[in-house]
Amino acid sequence: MLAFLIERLLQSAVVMLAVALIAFTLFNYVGDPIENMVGQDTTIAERQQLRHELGLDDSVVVQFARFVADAACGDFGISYQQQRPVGQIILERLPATFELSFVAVAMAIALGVPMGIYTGIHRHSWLSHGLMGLSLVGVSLPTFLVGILLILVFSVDLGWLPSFGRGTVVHIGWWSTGLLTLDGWRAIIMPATTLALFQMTLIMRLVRAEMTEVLRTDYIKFARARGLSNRAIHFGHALKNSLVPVITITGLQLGSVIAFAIITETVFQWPGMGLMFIQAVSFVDIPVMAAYLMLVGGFFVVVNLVVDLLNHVIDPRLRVDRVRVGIG
Amino acid sequence: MSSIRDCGLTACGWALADLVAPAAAGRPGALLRRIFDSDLWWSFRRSPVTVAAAIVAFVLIASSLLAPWIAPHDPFNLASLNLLDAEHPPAWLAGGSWRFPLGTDQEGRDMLSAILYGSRLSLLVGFPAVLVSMVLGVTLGLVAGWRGGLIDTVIMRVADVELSFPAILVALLIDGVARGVLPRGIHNEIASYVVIAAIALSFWVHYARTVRASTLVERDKEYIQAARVIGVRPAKILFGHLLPNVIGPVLVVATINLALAILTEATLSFLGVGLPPTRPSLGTLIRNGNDYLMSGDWWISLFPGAALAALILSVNLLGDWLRDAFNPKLR
Amino acid sequence: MAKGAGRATLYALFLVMASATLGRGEAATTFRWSNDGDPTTMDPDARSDLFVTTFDMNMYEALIRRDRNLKLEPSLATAWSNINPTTWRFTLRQGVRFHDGTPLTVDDVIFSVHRAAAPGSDVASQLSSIKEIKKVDDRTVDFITYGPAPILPNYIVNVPIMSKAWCEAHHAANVALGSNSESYATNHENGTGPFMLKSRQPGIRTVLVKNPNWWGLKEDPIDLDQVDFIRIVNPATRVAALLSGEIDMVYNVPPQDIERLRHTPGIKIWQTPELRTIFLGMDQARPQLLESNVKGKNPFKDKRVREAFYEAIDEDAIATKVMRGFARPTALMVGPGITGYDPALDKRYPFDPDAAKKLLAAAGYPNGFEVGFDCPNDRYVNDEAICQAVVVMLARIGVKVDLLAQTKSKYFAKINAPGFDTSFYLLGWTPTPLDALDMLTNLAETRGKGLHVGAWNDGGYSNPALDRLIKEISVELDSKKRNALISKALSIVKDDFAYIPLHQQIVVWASRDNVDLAPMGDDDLQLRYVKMR
Amino acid sequence: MTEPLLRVENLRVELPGRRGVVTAIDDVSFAVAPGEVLGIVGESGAGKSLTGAAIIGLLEPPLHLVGGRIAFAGRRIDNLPGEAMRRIRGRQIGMIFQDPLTSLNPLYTIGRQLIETIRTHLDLAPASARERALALLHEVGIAGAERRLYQYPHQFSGGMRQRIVIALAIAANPRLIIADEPTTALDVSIQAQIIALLQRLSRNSGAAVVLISHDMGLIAETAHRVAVMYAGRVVEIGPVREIISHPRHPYTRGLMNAIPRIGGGRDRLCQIEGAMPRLGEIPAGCPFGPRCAEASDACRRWRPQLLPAAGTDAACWLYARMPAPTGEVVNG
Repeated sequence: MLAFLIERLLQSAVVMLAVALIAFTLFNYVGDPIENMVGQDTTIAERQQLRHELGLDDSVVVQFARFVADAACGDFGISYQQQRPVGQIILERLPATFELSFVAVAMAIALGVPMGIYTGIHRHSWLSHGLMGLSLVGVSLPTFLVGILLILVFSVDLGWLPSFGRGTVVHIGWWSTGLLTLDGWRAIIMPATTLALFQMTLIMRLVRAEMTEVLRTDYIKFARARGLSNRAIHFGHALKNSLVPVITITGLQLGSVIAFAIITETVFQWPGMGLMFIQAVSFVDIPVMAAYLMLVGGFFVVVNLVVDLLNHVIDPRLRVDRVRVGIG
Repeated sequence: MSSIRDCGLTACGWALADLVAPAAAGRPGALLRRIFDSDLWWSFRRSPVTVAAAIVAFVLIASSLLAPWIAPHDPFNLASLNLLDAEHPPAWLAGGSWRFPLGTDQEGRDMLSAILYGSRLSLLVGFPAVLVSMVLGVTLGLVAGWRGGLIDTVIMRVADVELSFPAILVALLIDGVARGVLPRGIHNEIASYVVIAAIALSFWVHYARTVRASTLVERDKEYIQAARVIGVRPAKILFGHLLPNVIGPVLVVATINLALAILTEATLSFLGVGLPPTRPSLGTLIRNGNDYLMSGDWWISLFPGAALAALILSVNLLGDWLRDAFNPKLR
Repeated sequence: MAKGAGRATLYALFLVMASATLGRGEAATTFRWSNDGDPTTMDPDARSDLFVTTFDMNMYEALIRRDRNLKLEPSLATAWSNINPTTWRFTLRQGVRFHDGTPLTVDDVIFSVHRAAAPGSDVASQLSSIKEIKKVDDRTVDFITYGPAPILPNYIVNVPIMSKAWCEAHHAANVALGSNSESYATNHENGTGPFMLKSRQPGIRTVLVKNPNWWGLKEDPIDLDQVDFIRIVNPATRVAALLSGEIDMVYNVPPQDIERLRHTPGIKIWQTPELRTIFLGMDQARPQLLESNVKGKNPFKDKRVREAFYEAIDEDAIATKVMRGFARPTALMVGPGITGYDPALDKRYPFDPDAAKKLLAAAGYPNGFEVGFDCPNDRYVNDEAICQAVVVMLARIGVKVDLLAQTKSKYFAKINAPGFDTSFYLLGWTPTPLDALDMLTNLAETRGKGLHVGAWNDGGYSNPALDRLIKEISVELDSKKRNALISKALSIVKDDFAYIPLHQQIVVWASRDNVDLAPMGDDDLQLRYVKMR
Repeated sequence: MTEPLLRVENLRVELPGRRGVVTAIDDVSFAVAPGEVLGIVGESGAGKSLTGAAIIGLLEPPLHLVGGRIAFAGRRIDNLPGEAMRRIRGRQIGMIFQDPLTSLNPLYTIGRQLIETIRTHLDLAPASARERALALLHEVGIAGAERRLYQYPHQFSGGMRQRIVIALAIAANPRLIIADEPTTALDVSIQAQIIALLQRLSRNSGAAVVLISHDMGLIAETAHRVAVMYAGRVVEIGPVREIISHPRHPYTRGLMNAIPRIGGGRDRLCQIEGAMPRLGEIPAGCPFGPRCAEASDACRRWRPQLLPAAGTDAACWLYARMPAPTGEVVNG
């Protein structure tokens, strides 16, 4: 198993390098940062001088090499927009996005799995059809529309929840958390719900699809013949067998959580990395964008690794196969 | 158990063959009778929800594809727009007029026609994007799961790289290249292909990962080894025997990705890399309308939103029925 | 983790939680305001756009400042005069202290001017007319200019005075723009202004507090104890925050929501014409347009085509429908409040599509032609909507316009120097010194080597007679004669259809009804004027 | 005759399908005494497995019980509410399925599945449940139970897995075991061991066994009494000796002749022409009529009941001493 881990970590390094290279070739299509860094009165000569100073007129390969060399020793350069070290900005914004995504995914699983099980077991009950229909509405409305509607109802009309921001935040070392204050929880409810809606629907439908198939298998029939309780059969035997594809897709969907986080954070002004990235794209803040993509690339490799490991933990057959076939 | 799965293909193969065979024999009348007599139609008729979904989907898709003929106005013909009729409320509200049954948007486009034209654009981008990403993703997933070893590693690591680029950035890249290479005029024509490519390139990964996971499990099942033993070509095994047994979750992801594709197109259009602003798609209508929610012009955003919701709802419900109907194990 | 340790950390977390929720008591009067842009730097010389300038100039001050009617009034300098054509003498106010307590001296003034003129500083280009600055005594300082500089005070308004000792101590002697080390001045300040920086979360929230020993407290008693600036990018969320009472004022109000806000109880709308003029430009330099189906010649070189485009655009419809009444149609490239603006000339040529069609036919384009149109979609108020309206109007006279709306960084990179890669474009211009000369040199003068000369003349308009007139204006000291020359220049630009001016936006702020503000033409929110009941 | 452990009377199970309702099990009756092994034999599709499923109450919708009574140890169990029936399953009636490869949950160790079943029915602490599990494994002949308790099903051979299935089925000492084709998926040598195991367990615990199989040879060696089913009905039932040596019902006779005998002639095996009718197309009168050489007019018109036929009961007019009941046509 250790060899497998080392192998995957090496691969993740390659992935992050590939991400950085593609990101850099991308940046000269996104626009020219100099425009945003200087006012309308700065002369052309000054702009050229600034471009030279930032090394933007070097070839892409040179810029990439410089970036990787610096990144290797933890220096992600200075943000063009905020004139501050990128590393520092990311450390400030990481906890916000992490907490939002964590609460959203937890909410999606906590609601999605039971609903998936229920609709899987009682396929034709009216409640199942209701749940299936309702969940679809959540998916088909765009995130930004759902967000705004929630704000309209709960902030403007009812005034229960704050319409933006993260509420009071408690600093523990460099990590800032909103989960320790009531105000923080009030602020996270709406963004997390908006983010969770899409995931919940997907998880529910997947669990339903898998559950329906698993409930038809012989070992479930035999379990029933042995007089095991419904609860043991549904939540024990059946659920565990449905989990393999669900875990793969949920792990995968963490990606779309990050993609949707960009939109959700913009709508709720959530000070996370998504908001930072969108502003960096419109400002063409190359160091910030490059650092973000590298981080997300690394994050995905870790998520995929965890998903593969989870699958092995859950499905012993994979474990044995791994030894025999040496799966990459 | 394995025997049941083995006939997975034959069952749905049978259903299809059952439908097609007589037509091939040159008796179309028989085909119709065959259809209405087959098991599929029977299971279709039995669930009212699916029938309703099918009707809604048919009406929406048909009306959007026939938009040029049935829409009261042509929202893409800029000369016909008159700025002074901007932001009319729906006809039944005060200040509304029946010339614009669902009101007009901020540029004077009639909402009803804009929704019809817009959903046509969204469908012409959404469906192909999902199809391309599904075909690409499933194929690579099967190959990765089946061969294992180096190929599997390469495909999965390419997937990781792909995953870390949100669709927005992929579109920026493709758009930038397209804009650089192609002269200005042509760019607008291929704008929709750029968007389809961008969405497909960032969605195939979903299918690839799912199919790979399932393939790993199915690969050692007896019905696959049986097929191998009797010398069936690997491609036939993959697509003939293995695919039907992993298609369940893929269909779930596909129907939901349709919604995602349409919304991603809207985000790309906003960033100026999607479809040209003068020809708004359904997603773009919703996004533009979004800024007007606060100003009381709720219809600019809500009507297209409702249209999109109905479309996705019906397509997904149909998807559910189709998956259950074609899955012999559930019959 | 041993059992005991687990329980200990739990208690610790609990205590932290309790204290966090309690410690939120409100300060005396707090003014919470929001905008989509963020004050990216506290370094007044490094600022790059109008909003950052406004924000920083509540902490820093210049020798001269503008009052609520945009008139120049004494600030750190009590008096100033043009003792000879090339020398301006300023007398320094006494007893002024920086926020860290150190007194303000003439050396600080000289240091600040040199810092502002150094490369990397955004203000440098405005001080190009200064040859040198000399200390006369502890109270007075002389600015020597290359030639007569009638509007130097207008530029001095933008030169923030910093503490020489403080800057050198924190090695922020020059602006850190572009260097790869973070400058201390970016997130800290030591100005003389009415407000001091308390805390800063870049891109999220910046908090200022009242400067108790500000020199100007007598004339302008400060009503606010703390000012919370909270950034909210999404327009709908920003308006929602105002409606739900979480913030007291919105600086950049989306025009489509103004009607509803006006009629919402508890909300007040403030408006005043802004100094930025929105206009359309045309490429008149290239022999053949980059993005058009007309080959072998450039239609925009023909005055009749430019006039046809001008008369095809119904600016009133744009002002009422697109800008919802929050725009002042204009015939000139500068608006009221700018020195040299001449109301007599401010009559637009009539909107007449038929005449436009005839002009196009006369110019040899009976059924119009195709042309590319560049537009930003997130720079000016409703910029993309204006462009789409223009596209629709031009389509009616047969001109097929291919609109490319992009985010501002891509847009400016395309149309500005050095490439000027555009045929037809929309742009906005605010003359920083609030004087028409600034517009004429940057936009109307033929592109040349000198600083500013036609720097933003993306269309490449060139009129030798106008160039000579502009040179005269820049050295004319008598303001009456100078204004007459400016009017002549403005009428040349107008009648030659060098540009198609559209409108000046109207600055609109929205606030709770218990707030009192002083909206200013240059969109400058001076917190000293803000009162809360 | 002691009170029968299991009494099934006029069992009727229907399947609503597209073309109307189909009768899957039609008027089946039989009884099983404690400790007795009743074989149920017949072609596949004759309703053997359905009968087993009906007894233990595991008919999968849309199949459902329409008529008849099932009594277990004197108490009716066909109309029990779900929860009560659940308590009987595994505790009173154990069931063994055909394919060991898929009868065990692939993701749980066999130990966990055993202990779970034991603790569901017997009020045992985990430790003693584990002892019982080890004892069960030993009893069904799995060596090194201590080590193998925490292995996964895919780490066992087909034969071993069937032994585990049996261990699971008898975990709570049920008084009746329904074995639905327990050896079909196994090769012959393992079959013999499994059957011997079943017989030993039944003898030791006094549990009755309902052995469902299409393998006449197997039934002949194992069962005390045999019921022959055809098209959802019992056509003949009686002691195994009688059924084997001189079968009464023509169908049973055909079945017996179809079994190759060691030392029998080399010529072709004799075959029963035609095929069993599908459930939807059962002819009027005797279902075997069309394939029966001795079919008479009565056979084609009236459906025969199980009538005593010297040693066994057979549903065939050949053995009806009295004239066929007048006029009344009972159609399946």
